Amino acid sequence: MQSNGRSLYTPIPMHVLRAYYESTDRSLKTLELSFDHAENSHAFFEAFNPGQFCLLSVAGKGESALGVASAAWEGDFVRFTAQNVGSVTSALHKLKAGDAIGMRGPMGNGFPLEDWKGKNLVIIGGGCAFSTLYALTKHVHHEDHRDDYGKLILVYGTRTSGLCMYKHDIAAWHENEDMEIHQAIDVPEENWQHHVGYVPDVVRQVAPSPDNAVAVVCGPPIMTKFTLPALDELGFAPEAIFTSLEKRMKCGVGKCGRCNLGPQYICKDGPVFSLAELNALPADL
Amino acid sequence: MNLILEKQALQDLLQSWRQNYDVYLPQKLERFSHFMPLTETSVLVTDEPHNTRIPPKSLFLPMTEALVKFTRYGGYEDARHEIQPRIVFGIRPCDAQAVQLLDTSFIQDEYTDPLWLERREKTITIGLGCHEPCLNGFCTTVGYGPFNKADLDAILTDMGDVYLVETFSQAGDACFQGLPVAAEETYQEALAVQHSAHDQMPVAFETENLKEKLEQNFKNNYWDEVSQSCLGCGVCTFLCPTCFCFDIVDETQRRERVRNWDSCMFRTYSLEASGHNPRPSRVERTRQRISHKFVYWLDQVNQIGCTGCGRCVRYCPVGLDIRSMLRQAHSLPFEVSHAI
Amino acid sequence: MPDLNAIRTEAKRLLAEGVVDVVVAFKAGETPLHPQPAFFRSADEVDQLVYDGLCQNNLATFLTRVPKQSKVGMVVRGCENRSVNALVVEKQKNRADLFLIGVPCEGILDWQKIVGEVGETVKSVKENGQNLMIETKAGYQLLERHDFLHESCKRCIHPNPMSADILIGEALQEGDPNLARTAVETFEDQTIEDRYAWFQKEAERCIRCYACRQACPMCYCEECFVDHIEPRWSESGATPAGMQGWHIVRAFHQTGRCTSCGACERACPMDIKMTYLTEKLNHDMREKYNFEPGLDAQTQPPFAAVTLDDKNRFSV
Amino acid sequence: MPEKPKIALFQCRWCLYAPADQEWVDTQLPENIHLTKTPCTGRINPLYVLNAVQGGADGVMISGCLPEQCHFKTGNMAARRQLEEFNDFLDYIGYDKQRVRFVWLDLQDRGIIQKQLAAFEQELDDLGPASNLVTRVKVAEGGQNA
Repeated sequence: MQSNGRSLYTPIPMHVLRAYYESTDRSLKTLELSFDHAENSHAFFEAFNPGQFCLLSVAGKGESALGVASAAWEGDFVRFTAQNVGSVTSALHKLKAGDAIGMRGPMGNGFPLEDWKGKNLVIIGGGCAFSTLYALTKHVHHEDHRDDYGKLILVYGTRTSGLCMYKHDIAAWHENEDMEIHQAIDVPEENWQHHVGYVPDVVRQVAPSPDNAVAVVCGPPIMTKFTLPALDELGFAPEAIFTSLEKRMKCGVGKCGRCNLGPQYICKDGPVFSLAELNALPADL
Repeated sequence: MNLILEKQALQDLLQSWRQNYDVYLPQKLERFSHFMPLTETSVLVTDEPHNTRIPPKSLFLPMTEALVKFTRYGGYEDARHEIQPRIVFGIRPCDAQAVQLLDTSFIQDEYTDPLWLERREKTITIGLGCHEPCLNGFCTTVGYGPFNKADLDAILTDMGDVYLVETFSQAGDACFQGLPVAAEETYQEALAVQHSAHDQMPVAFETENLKEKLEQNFKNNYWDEVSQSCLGCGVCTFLCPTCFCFDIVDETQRRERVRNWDSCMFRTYSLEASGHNPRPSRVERTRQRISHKFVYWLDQVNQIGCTGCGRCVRYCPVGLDIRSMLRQAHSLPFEVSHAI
Repeated sequence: MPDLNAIRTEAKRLLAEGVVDVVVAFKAGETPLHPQPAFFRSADEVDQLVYDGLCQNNLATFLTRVPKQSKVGMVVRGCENRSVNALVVEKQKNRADLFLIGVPCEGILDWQKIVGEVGETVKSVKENGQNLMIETKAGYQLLERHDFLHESCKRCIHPNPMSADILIGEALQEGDPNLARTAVETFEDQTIEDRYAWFQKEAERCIRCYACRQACPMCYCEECFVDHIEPRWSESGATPAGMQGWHIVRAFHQTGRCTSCGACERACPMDIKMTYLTEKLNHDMREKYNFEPGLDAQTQPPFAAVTLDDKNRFSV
Repeated sequence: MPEKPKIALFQCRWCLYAPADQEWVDTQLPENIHLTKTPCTGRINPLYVLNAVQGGADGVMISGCLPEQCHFKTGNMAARRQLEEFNDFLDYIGYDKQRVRFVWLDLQDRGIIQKQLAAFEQELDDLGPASNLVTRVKVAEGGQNA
């Protein structure tokens, strides 16, 4: 996972390639990072799998765990979207193209893409947690991989239309006949042509078939909590429902102890768990 | 190999090791003993009826150490640490066992902590068995014992005027080179001392089914009961030889990223940037601490993550006793609802 | 020693009559040396209540940790009563929601001193006036009680609870205020280098477990300055700057608030002496402002009672 | 040439120096003096002072408004109560009392701040560099603290 004789805890040097606000209220910012050294890039993409995360490091502020929001085929860069909540993320928001930054990763297990081959994918996301799902969709949607999977159904809810991320791609996906996309906002807005309501309700409306399908849910805890029963009603088995967890993390490699969920470390053994796995673990979230 | 070491000869032997090694041994500090480097005037503490106050894990995982240095122009490099070959003498079997348990966390193929590994590889551990077991300890209860040999290069048994030295590795042999070999009957006597020490220790609580009981009573108000007088300080975890949690902090003025010991009993331990805390009160934190040792370690490496050193019992400022907590846990019912 | 039965009777009455929801006191621990703080919620649990010289915690610590509305009964000694008062001054609890069972205190025993004297195998400790009768594996030993007190208790000025709702046992003689003064002045008489050497030696043993903070009734901040991230006020680790900074600021935050109970020192797992720090601050508050924390439940501490008259206090 | 003593100067931004003095403080302060402006001396947390001390300041000067002229009525008084006690406390554990200086200034006190600083600097020179409590130095290699 770490390369070039660097310790587990030492970030690799990166530079900001592009930095832009993702939402109209400027609470979300996307950073695209390029590698300073080609060998780091090779090592990264060798290991990378959608659903994994990295620790972005700002010297003097600390590190913050963020899901990777880009697919490997997009090019020699890694994309992250950060919400401005803490001291590290606010420092991340101040970065502009050309600034130096450190990164450790990829970390965690990522989505079990091999197991999902041949199945229909129901991707359900809410808010800024959509970032890894975006990476997943981009990966699956790419022509090299598209034939490996069945139908692709996407449900994406945000509080307002302004908070919707990756608008350009999502607009394109609406035009695409190869996938089914359902976008939702919480409260009605003028000129909004898609669903209005909370994600669990939209899922019930859309009612994806559980036959030969897996559902991936990533969103704020409250959304996940209410979406899981909706999927259960639709007939999805716990083994076919996946979600990505997060907790406070420091080391990212299962050493510092704080992100454990029972015997599993979210950073090392997760962050992606099936509902069946979660049911066997203590409710310590 | 079984050797005989005259107690009078010990000081000279220790000093002779100093030529090639940094030697650490328990020495008196205020009202307790503490692993400190051997100097010409150091006095080994052997008459303490209990362990050093700070566990020897601090020799492998210092309380504070730099991990990363910030270089100019926003770069990062590994912090360098000069680690000399060392001998840790007088480590008690429970603490040695604890270091071995910690290996399972710190040494894991691609996830190996380089600093831990280097310190481990460069350290020879020589144990001192507990012929008079301490009162707060409960090592036999958790499956270890006062002469547990795990992770030791050699162990000493106190037999009055002499120590019987059992060596288990080449490094251990080398340390005691030239000592007379013990006669078979001396060895048998030593074994008798060891067994009698083992037998003196009472069973502090039942461990059979304890894991299942704790697991199934995750939501029981037992946890409220046992944690209500807890202060929420870090004594039990900082003094615990198997607690390894750490925090990573950027020290801006020193231009370093350091790791410090951290404790699951602290509020900030699991507090997230959003303000959400998965373990908001001392109830959940106590549950995490106990469950980690008696449930999660078992799931991970099939060993109890407590070596029964008794430090948390002895130094808890409010007298909370893990032994009685676990006795109480063992009397909890199996929750039937889970079985359906 | 106050009559244990009288304490239990009163605690039972409070719970039975519904005067309070919970009585905070002590119960026997696993060993005779470590009684535990305990919370009694019904009258029939009260038989487990104990009180002796080894009860080393300041129970007022738990006052800010029970639900704010609940009515609390508490067994208090002189220092605990002062802590309660100080907390009432700082509006952490309504005095009307409290019922204090006062016990005059003869000083808290240092279990480590006892163990150091008689060995580990203590089976029972009996207190009899000025004597301690200790039963060990080896037999009985009679000790002078005063020798085994915590240092902060030897200097105690007010052993009697001053505003308890009921006092159990005879009030004791007040302590000599000169002892505390002498302790501070003796320290001050050393050279500045010696003072620093002492401070350094004590502070550098710190492992930053924050037992001192958690044991202190006045340390009830939701977020402590050391936990603050932005800005980070002090070095986080067990480094000289971090350890010294912690001890300086922890003590200084107690200025005019510390009731000299010594719970911080008793909780410390590394035997770090720290009451000499707060003792100095208390000394200054007495000398400069004629103020002692916790003597009543109304007077604001000096730092919170600034007036324009202060202009005469400081030289321009 | 020996180094000049390092001074941490805390100045209340409301305390009105004569314009020429203020300009001097703002722009021409010698390198050995580090200026921190605060909204009021009452805003000076003892932690600021401790930070300066641990960071190696040989002296700390706190400059506030005259009594009864505080923009916030009693901010300067509150600061005096706290910081004077903090000063005594630091002295108790080894940071010489004379290394902390309070200055109360007014618009009419022309040229005073320079004189005060010069005098303070002279005194600090006599005291020699501070070593007690100066702990935040570059960490030694290894940083072991076992």
